[in-house]
Amino acid sequence: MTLEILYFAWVRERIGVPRETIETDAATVADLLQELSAREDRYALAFSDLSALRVAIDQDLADFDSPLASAREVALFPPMTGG
Amino acid sequence: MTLEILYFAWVRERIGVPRETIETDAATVADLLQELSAREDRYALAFSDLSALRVAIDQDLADFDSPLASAREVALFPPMTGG
Amino acid sequence: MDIRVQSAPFDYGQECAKFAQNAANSGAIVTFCGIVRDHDDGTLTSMDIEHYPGMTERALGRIADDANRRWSLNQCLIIHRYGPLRPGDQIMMVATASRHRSDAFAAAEFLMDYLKSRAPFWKKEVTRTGSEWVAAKDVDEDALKRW
Amino acid sequence: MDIRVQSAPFDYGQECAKFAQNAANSGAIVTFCGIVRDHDDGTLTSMDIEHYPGMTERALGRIADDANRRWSLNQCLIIHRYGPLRPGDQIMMVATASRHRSDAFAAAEFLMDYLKSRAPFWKKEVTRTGSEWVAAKDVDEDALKRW
Repeated sequence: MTLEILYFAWVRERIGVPRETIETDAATVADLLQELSAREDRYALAFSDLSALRVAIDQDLADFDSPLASAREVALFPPMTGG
Repeated sequence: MTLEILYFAWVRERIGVPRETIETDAATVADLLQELSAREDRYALAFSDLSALRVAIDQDLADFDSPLASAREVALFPPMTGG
Repeated sequence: MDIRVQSAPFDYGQECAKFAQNAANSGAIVTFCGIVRDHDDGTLTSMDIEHYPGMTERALGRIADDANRRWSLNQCLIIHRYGPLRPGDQIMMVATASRHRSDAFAAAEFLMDYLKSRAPFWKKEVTRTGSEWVAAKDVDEDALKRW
Repeated sequence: MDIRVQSAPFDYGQECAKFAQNAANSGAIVTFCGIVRDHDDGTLTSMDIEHYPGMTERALGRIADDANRRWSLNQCLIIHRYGPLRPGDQIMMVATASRHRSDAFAAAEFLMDYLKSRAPFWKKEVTRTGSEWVAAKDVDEDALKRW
């Protein structure tokens, strides 16, 4: 499956790009993070502490065990600090 | 003692004047209201339901059993409805 | 602390702008504006507000002092009109400025709750068929209990 | 419901005036304005706000929908800026209009609480010596529990 992955704030800075397109068979967000972390250190570093990460699937907040089944866009970012 | 008495809202309308100066020896607000009520029906009518009245002594909210000792100005009015 | 009791209209937008400008390092600003609401059947011709000159300023000053003691406020503003108002007219406003939004919100609600039931204002509604003093609401008296 | 996500400044006073004018039969209006607060030692040169275009509008729309379901609102406005801001700049505002002040206050606080922690904005503080992403505060996450 082809996924568009977006990164924001310090996650973007650690990964080094704001977005990328990847091919994956990951079933869940957690699987995806593991797969990426195994690929390169910069991912492992950015995703090392899940409690400091939030995820959105197709622009809705989701959980790490959410299925990626029909997802097109996954975004990873730190807890939000608007307002 | 000489007291300036002020009336507001429907209390003023029932008494018929916005303020008056009276001579009284009333010890408390309650005594004063009783004294006035004994004088004329319009007072008795305006003061018949104490739960619908509020009182201020020298521009501070007070109770019906507050002493009038050093009071110069007593105001009687319904519960406030500002805002 | 800026407290004004006046019959003249005030400009809510301009007051908000000025307040925010003077509180530029506060972080959080909350304002409230009360507007004369017409009856559902559109029969309100006037809302007359009576007050107790002298005591009004004193009562509002105390309420604002209380708010300043309870919360960390950089600024606070109260404007309340009296006299005859018409549907759509702005009756009053409060504004609070603080480092934190929770303080600014709490103080503004506190000011409103106390101003409603502890400042000497009385409203009379005038319609074509008569006039009536607005009765105090239990819900307004109850609102004081939370503070 | 008026939701705007923009890099351009907005005019808080003018927005308040317009909002109040359009809500003239609402009775109660509450506004909140957030301002970039300098550090106590005056070292903040810039506050950069990043957001997630697309999701931001969607998240704010949902938060406003939730507020409309919970309270009886006649109107609600959210403006949030992104990009580099300077100390004293207005970051964002919300406004709510309702018949009753309790609804207007509750809805405005609800909007703020959710907007803080559930809308995809991230703040970075830039000083002369470096820059740092603002950490989310427990107190902001905790604030959601009251709703």
